[in-house]
Amino acid sequence: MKVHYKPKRNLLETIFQVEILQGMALTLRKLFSPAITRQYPQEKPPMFPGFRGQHALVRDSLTRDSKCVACMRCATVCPSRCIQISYDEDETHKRIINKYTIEVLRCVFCGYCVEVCPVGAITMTELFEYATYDRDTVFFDKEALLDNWDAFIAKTGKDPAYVNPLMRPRGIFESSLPAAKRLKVPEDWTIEGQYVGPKARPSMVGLPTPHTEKANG
Amino acid sequence: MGKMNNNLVQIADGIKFIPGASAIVAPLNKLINWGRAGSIWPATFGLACCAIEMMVAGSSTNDLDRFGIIFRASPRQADCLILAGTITKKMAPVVRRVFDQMPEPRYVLAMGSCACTGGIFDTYAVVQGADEFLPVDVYIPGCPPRPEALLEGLIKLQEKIMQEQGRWSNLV
Amino acid sequence: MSGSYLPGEYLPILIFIVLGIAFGVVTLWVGQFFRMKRPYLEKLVAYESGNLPTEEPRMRFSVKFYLVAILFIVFDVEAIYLYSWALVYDQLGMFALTEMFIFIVFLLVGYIYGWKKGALQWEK
Amino acid sequence: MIPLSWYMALAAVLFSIGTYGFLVRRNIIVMFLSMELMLNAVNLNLVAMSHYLDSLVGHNFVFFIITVAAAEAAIGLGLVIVLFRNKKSIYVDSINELKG
Amino acid sequence: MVNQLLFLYCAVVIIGTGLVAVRSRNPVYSVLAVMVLFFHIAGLYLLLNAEFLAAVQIIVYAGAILVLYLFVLFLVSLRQEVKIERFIASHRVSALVSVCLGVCLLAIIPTFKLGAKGQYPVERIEQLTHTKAMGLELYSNFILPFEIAALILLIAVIGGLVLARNEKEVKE
Amino acid sequence: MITLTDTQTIDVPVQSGEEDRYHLKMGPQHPATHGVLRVDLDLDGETILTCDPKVGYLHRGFEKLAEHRTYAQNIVLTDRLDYIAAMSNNVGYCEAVERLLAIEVPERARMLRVMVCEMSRISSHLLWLATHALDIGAMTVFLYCFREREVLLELFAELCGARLTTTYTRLGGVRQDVTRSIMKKLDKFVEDFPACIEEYETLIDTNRIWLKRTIGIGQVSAEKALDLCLTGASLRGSGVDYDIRKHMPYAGYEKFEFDIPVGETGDTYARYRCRMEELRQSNFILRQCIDMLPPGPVLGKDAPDLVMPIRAANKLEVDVPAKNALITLIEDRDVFMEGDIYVATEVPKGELGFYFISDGMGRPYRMHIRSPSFIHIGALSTMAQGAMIADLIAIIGTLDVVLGECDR
Amino acid sequence: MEQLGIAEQLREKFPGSILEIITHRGQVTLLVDRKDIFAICQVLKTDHQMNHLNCLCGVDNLKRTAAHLERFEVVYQFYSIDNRTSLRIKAQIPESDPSIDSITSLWTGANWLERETYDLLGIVFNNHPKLERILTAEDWEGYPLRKDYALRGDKEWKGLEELREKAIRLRQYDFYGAQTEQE
Amino acid sequence: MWFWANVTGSFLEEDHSFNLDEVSVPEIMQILTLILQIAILLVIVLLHVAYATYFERKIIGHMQVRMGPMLVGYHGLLQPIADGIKSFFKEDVVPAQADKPLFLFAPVICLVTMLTSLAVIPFAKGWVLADINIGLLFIFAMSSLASYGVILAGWASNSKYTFLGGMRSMAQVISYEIPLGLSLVGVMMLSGSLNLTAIVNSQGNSFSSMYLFPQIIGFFVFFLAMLAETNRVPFDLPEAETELVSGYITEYSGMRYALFFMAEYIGMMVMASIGTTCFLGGWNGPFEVPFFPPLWFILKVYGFIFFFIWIRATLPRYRYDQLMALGWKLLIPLALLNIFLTGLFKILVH
Repeated sequence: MKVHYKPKRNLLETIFQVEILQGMALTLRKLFSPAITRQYPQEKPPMFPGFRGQHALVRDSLTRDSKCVACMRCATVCPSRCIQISYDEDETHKRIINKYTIEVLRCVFCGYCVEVCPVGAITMTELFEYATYDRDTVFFDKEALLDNWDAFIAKTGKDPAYVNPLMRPRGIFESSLPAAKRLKVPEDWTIEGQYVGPKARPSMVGLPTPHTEKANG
Repeated sequence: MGKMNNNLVQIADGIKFIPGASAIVAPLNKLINWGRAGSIWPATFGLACCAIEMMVAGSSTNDLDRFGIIFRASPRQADCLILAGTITKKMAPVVRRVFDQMPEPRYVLAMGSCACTGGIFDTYAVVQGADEFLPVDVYIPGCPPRPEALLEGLIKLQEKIMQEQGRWSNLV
Repeated sequence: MSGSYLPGEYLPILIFIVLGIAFGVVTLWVGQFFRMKRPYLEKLVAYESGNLPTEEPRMRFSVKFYLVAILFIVFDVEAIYLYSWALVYDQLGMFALTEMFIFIVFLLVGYIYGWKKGALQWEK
Repeated sequence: MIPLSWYMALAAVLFSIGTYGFLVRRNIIVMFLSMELMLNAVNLNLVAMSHYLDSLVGHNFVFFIITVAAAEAAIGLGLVIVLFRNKKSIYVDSINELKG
Repeated sequence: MVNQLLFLYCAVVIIGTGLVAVRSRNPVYSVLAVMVLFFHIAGLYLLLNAEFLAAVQIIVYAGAILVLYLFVLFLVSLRQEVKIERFIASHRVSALVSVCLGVCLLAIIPTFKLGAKGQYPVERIEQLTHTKAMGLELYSNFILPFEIAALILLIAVIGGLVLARNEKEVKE
Repeated sequence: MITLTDTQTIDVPVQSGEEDRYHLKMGPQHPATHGVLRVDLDLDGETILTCDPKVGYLHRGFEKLAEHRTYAQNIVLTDRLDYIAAMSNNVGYCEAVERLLAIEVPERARMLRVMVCEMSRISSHLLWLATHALDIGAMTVFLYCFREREVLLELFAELCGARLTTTYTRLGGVRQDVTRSIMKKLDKFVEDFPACIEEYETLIDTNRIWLKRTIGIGQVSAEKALDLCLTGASLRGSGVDYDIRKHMPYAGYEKFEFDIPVGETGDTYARYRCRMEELRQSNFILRQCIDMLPPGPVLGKDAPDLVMPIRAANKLEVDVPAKNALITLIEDRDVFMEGDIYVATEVPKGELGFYFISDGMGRPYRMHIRSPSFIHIGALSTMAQGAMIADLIAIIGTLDVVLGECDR
Repeated sequence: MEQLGIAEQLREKFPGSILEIITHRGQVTLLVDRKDIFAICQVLKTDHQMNHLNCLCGVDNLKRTAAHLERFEVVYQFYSIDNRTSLRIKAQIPESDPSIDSITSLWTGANWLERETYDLLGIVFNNHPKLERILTAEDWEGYPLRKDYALRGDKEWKGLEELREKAIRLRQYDFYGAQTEQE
Repeated sequence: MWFWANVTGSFLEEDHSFNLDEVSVPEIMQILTLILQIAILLVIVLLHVAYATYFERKIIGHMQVRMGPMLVGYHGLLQPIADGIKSFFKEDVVPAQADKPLFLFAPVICLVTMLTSLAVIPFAKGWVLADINIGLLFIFAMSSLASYGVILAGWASNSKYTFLGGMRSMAQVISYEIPLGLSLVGVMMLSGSLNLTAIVNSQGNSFSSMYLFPQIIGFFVFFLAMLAETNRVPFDLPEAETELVSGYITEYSGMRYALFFMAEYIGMMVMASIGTTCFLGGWNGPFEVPFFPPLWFILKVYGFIFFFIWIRATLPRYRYDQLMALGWKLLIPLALLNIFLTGLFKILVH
C-alpha cells in the first residue's frame, strides 16, 4: 500500500494560510475545553489490583507473622538479586526465616517473586509513593515488609484477611496452582468467564502454532 | 534557630550568623526557600526508561508546570538534576560534569532503581548508584516509578528545600 | 544663531537609560551579597552538552553572515532614505514617487544580483 | 549655548585620534575603524556648521557621507576577507607580499 | 548650562572611547568603544537639533556598519591578536604626526569664518520637524546625489558580494 | 577565586587548529538527541560536513548479563531494551525463545500478544510523533500525543501492573488474561483514536512549515536504505516493502488483515506519513483483536516455570511444601537442547532480531540482539551529510531511535 | 528447500571453505572458513539477491566444544526480501589470530555491527574504515563479551576511579558536603 | 588656557559663560516628577513582564489541555514571584573562559535598550514620556542596539552553543529589521509623521479608519517581522532548544538569565505596542474610559501578546535558511510592493 498524501494547497488556500488557520482554530478550541490534568497530591491516579508497587510480606491474620516458608523460590527467580533470605531449620526440618530483606532500590518490580511464591507470602501493594532522602529507609527487612502490609491495609481500608488475587498469577490453570494459591478470582480471569471477541471462531482454538514442531535432533 | 548567648549563633551544622540579624534572616530564609521550592527547574536530561516517565510527568495528565517546574535545556539555568535512568560508566563523567555546571543551589533526584543502585544491571558497564559520585537528595524507588511517584519525589524535595537554613549567601 | 530645542524632549530618554542601567547593575550588584558563591574549576568550564570543550569556540565563522550583513547595510540605508521620503511624500507627490522608484530600481538590481549569486540562499 | 568652536575642537581631536589609530595599528579592521572615526569628525563639523548657518546642506551632506561610509565598509571589509583568505592574516604587513 | 554640560560629557566620552578604540588590544573592544562613541556623537547631533541624523547615526553606523565590523571580526576571528606586539615600530613617529595634526587643526579653528545664512532657522526646523525639513531639501535639491547614492550602494552590494563569494567559485 | 595551577589544567580548552570547520558536539546532554546520543559535527556555517554519531552512553552490558540469567529472567531485561515499546520486545524475545525451546503457545495468548504488540506500536509511534514534532518545534502535538499514550499506558498498568516495563509475556503464553474492563476501555480507545490522528494532522500534516522542514530532508533511495540495513518505517519510507509481520509472520499475524504502508520518496516526510498510516493500520488490527479474541487459556500446558532449572540435569532442590507448588517442572522434557536460532520480529522501530545459542544450560550461551536503533544511528552519518543542524534534528527524530535498544 | 539449494550451490563454488551445513529449526547455517568470507557474502548478495543483512555478531566459543568450532566465530544472517529466503553463515576464527575480512564495502550498515563485534569480542575486521571502540569507553580494557571476562568486569575502569576521586575532592564545594567536612 | 580663551572669545558674539539661572526650581521639580514617573513605569513594566510569563504559561497550558502553574499561590498567581526570588538568589556563574566584562554587561545592554524603547510609546492621550518627533526611528535604533547585547552574550560566553546562537540571532535580527522598517513606511506615508502620537491621532477615532485596513500587506509583513525580531515561534531559532540548547543564553544563570528573559518580554511588549499604535489605532477605543485612559491600549497590546502565545502553541519552527529566505525573498519584496501601492493609492486619491 502506497502512503497517500493530502492534496496540495491551491493558490487561494496558500494566500489565506488555510492550514495554519485550521491549526490555530484547533488550539483555540482546546483553550476552552477542560484540562485533563490530574491534581496529583489531592487526586490520586486510579490503581488496579495487581499494580506492582511497594513490596510487602502478608501478615497472616492468625499467627500475626509472615507466611513465608523459606523455599527460596523468590530469591532464586529474582532477576536483580535483591531478595536475601536466610533461615534456620528446626527439629522437624521446618524452615524458620531469620532474615528476609529486599533492597527495594535494586528491585525492578517484575513481580516474579510474587508469582512464584507458593504460599502467597510476598506481595506487591498498590503503594508507590515512598521516595526517601537516603537509601537505608527503603532497604526493607522482614519487619518493615510486614509493616508495609499493614500500611497498605490501613491505607486502602481493606479487610486484614484480604488477599490480593494478584498473588495468583492470572490466566493459569487452576490445577497447576499450589493449594495456597487457589484463591477465588474475579470471573473475568477464569477460563469460563473470560472475555471472548464477538467474532471469535472456535475453530481457531488449539491450532498448532507454526513453530511448534519439535526439533529433529 | 539557636540560642542567642554567643556572639555567633549556630543555626545549622557549620552555619553561623550574627544574632541581631535573625529577625531579618529568618523570614528571608523562609521567603527564599519558598521561592526555590515553588520554582524548581530541572535540566532536560533523560538517561533511559525513566526519562519517558519523566516526560509523561511533564505532559498534560500530570503537568509538572502546576508545581512551577519547567525543564531547562542548559544546566546553567537548572536547579535540579533528575537522574532518570541507568548511569553507565561511560556516562557518569558526563553526568558529573553537567551537575558541576549547575549553579548553587542544586539538587539531585535519583529516579528509579538504576539511578539509585544500578538496579538489575549489576554488570561491568553500570555505575552501582549515583551516590557514588553525586550528592543525591531524593531517591525514588520504582522501575520506572510512576509519574506520580516522581511528583511525590519532587514534593519531598520541596519539603527538604523548605527546611534549609542559610543556603543563600556566603555572608550568613 | 540658534539654540537647541531638542534636549528637553530627550531628557526622559536619558533618564530612562540611566535608570535602566541602574536597575540592571544594582540588581546584579546587590544580589552579589545574597548568593552562594562556590566557584571551582569544573563548574566554570564552558558548557558543551556535557563534554569537555576541547577547542577554542570562537573559530572562523561562515562567510554567509557577512553577506547578510552587507545586504543589510545597503537596505538599512535605503530604508532610512525611505523614512524621510515617506514624510514628504504628501508635499512632493508623483515626483517623489518616480524619484524613489528609480532609487529602488537601482537597489533592486543589486538585490537581484545577490539573489542570483546565492547570497540570499543559506545552503550552499 | 555651545559655541561652534567647541564642536570644531572636538572634531579636530577626534580626527587626530582617528589618524593616530590609522597610523599606529596593523590590524586592518581597526584601521578601518579609525577611518570611521575620522569620517565622524568630519560629519560632526558639517552638522555643527550647518546648524550655525541655519542651513540643511551640511545635514544632507552628512547623510550622503553615511551612505558612502556604509558602502566603504562593505567593500573594504570584503577586501579584508579576501586578504584573510589568501594570507590567513589581517595585518597590513602581509599586504606588501601581495605585490609579488 | 545644562546643554554645555551635556556637550562636555559627550566630548569627554567621545575622546575617551576614541582612545580606547585605537589602543585596545582586542578588536572587539575597539568596535564596542566605537559604538559608544557613535552613541555620543548622536547625542551631539541632538544638541545641534539634528534629530533625524542622530537616529541615522545610531541606526546605520551603530546598528549596521559596526555589525558588519563585528561579523568580519568573528569571521576572521584571530585570538592571537591579543598576543602579538601591539604597535608597529614607528609608533612614536605616528603619535607625533597625529598630535601635530591635531594641534594644527585646533590652531586654525580661530581663523574660521561663518558664511551666509541658509533658510532653515531653528524655528522653521522645529515647526517642520527635522526629518521633514531634510526630506524636502533632499528630494528637491539633491536629486542627483540621491540617485548617485543609490548607484554607490549598488556598487557596494555587487562589490561586496563578488569579493566575499570569491572562494566558493575558485573551489568549484 | 580560581587560579589555574599545573595540576588543574584538565578541563581547560586547548587552542584550535587552523581549520575552516566548526566542530560542534551535540549530546549526550542535549534536548534533541533523545536520551544520550552524542553527535560530533563538523560544520561549515550551518551545513554539516561530517557527522559522527557516538553511542555507548547507555551500554549496560545487556548481552553479557543475559548470559548470566535464565531464559525467564531475561524477559525482564527485554523490557529495558526499547523501553518505549516494551511489549513488542517481550513478544519478540518470547517468540524467539519459544522457537528455540519448542514451546507451544495457546491461541488466545498469541492473539493477546498481537494485541499488546499493536498497542505498544501505537504508543511508541505516538512518542515518536511527539518528540519528532517537539524537535521541529510543534510543542502542542507533543502534549496531545501524550494524552492518548497515557490511555494506553494505563491499560498496560491494568493489564499487567506496570506502565512501561511490562514483563507481560511468559515463555509459553502471557502473564495475565484480559478483563472485560480492559477490553471496554480498549474498545473506546480504538473508537476514538482515528479522530485523534486527525487532530495531529490538522496541526502538522499540511502545515507549510512542517512540509518545509520535512520534505526532501534526509533522503535515502531504496538501494541506499538496503545498503544501510535500515528496517521498519525508515526502510518502507524509501519504497521497500519489507515488514516481518507479512514476510515471516509470528504470533498469528497471518490471520489479520492489514496493509503495509510504503512511501516513495524516502525523505523525512515519507517516513512520517508511513508511521502515521501505520498508526491507522495498528488501530485496525486492534479492532480485529477485540472482535476475534478466542477463548482458552493464556498459558500453555507445557510452559516452563519461572524458576527454571539452571541445568536440566541438575534439578533445583526444593523442599516439601514448595515441591507441590511447582507449576510444571520440565525435567522430563528435552528443553535445553543445543542449537542456535535467529528470530526477528517487527517492533515499532524496525526489525528486532534475537540470535540465540543454547548450550543445553538453562541460560542462553549467547544472546545477540539485532536492534534496529543501533543500525539506524549508524546510518545517521550518511543521511545527515550536507544537511543543516536543524535537519539533523529532524533526521534523528524521523529515524525514531531509542538509545536503550541501541546501546544495550 | 530453497535455502539448502543455495547452500549447496555455495559449497560447489567454494569447495574448500564451506566446512559444514547445519539445519536447525528450519534455519540453515553454513559453517565456513574465514578466508573466503568476503567472496561468499558478495556471491550471496549479487547472485542470490540476499540484499538484507539482518544481523552480524560475534561469538566466543570458549565454553563450547564441538567439531569445527574455533575459539571465535562471526555470525552473519542474510535475508532476501524479494525471494523471502534466509541464510546464516558462521565464520570460524582461531584464537591465535582473531581477524576476519570486513564486509563494510558490501553493506554500509555492517560498519557499526563490525565495530561492535570488535569492541565486545576483540575480533579485528580487516579493511574496516574505522575500527574503534563504540559501546564501551575509548580507553576500556578487555573485551566484555568474552567468556573469560567477569560479569562485573575484571577491574575497574580508570575513568570511574578518577570520577570517584573527583567527587570526593569536590565535596567541599557542596552545601551539605562542606558542612560534614567542617565537622 | 590660552587656547580656549582664544577660540571662544575670537568670533562668538553671544554670551557663552555658564548661565546658572537657566536651571530653576520648577524645572528641577519637573525632572524629579519625571524620574518618579519613569520609576513607576519601570515597576509596572517589570510586573507586567513577570505576569506576562504567567499569562503565557497559563494560556499555553490550557491550549495543551493542561493547567499551567497551579500550586504556588492561588491558581499559581505567585508563580512569577517565586521564579523571580529563585533567580535572584541563585548563584551566578561566570565561566572561566568567558570575557568577563562583556559577559557581565551583555544582559544589561539587552534590558536597557528594550526598556528605553518604552519611553516613546504613547499609552494614552498625553501619556507619553518623551514625545519626540522621530519616535519610530528611535525604536528601530534601540532594537538594532539590542542585538549587540545578544551577540556580545554569545561571544563573551566563549562556548560553542552561545556563539552559534549569538551569530544566528544577530543575523536574524538584522535581516528582519529591514522588513520591519519597510512595512511601516506605508504608515508613515499615510500619517506623514514619525511621531507615534501623531500616528495615532491621524488614524482618527473610528474602527474603520485604523491603518490595519489600508495597510493590510504592511501589517502582514510587520507581524511576521515582529515575531522574528522578538525571537518568537516560528522564528525562535536563536534559542531553539532542540538545536542550540538555549542559544546565546546557554551560559547565563540566575539573575543575568532573568534579565535576558525580561528583555525578551519587554521587547515583545514594545513590538506589540508599535503594532497597536501604527495599525490598531493606539489608545482609541469604542468609548472613552474615564479613569484609566490606557485601557484600550493595554487590551490591544495584550491581544497581540495573546496572538504571540497562540502561534507559539500551534506552529512548528522554521529552519534557519528558510527563515532567512522568508525575510529576504518574501517580506522585503512585499514591503516594497506595499510602499509602491500606497504611493499610487495616495496619488490616485488626491
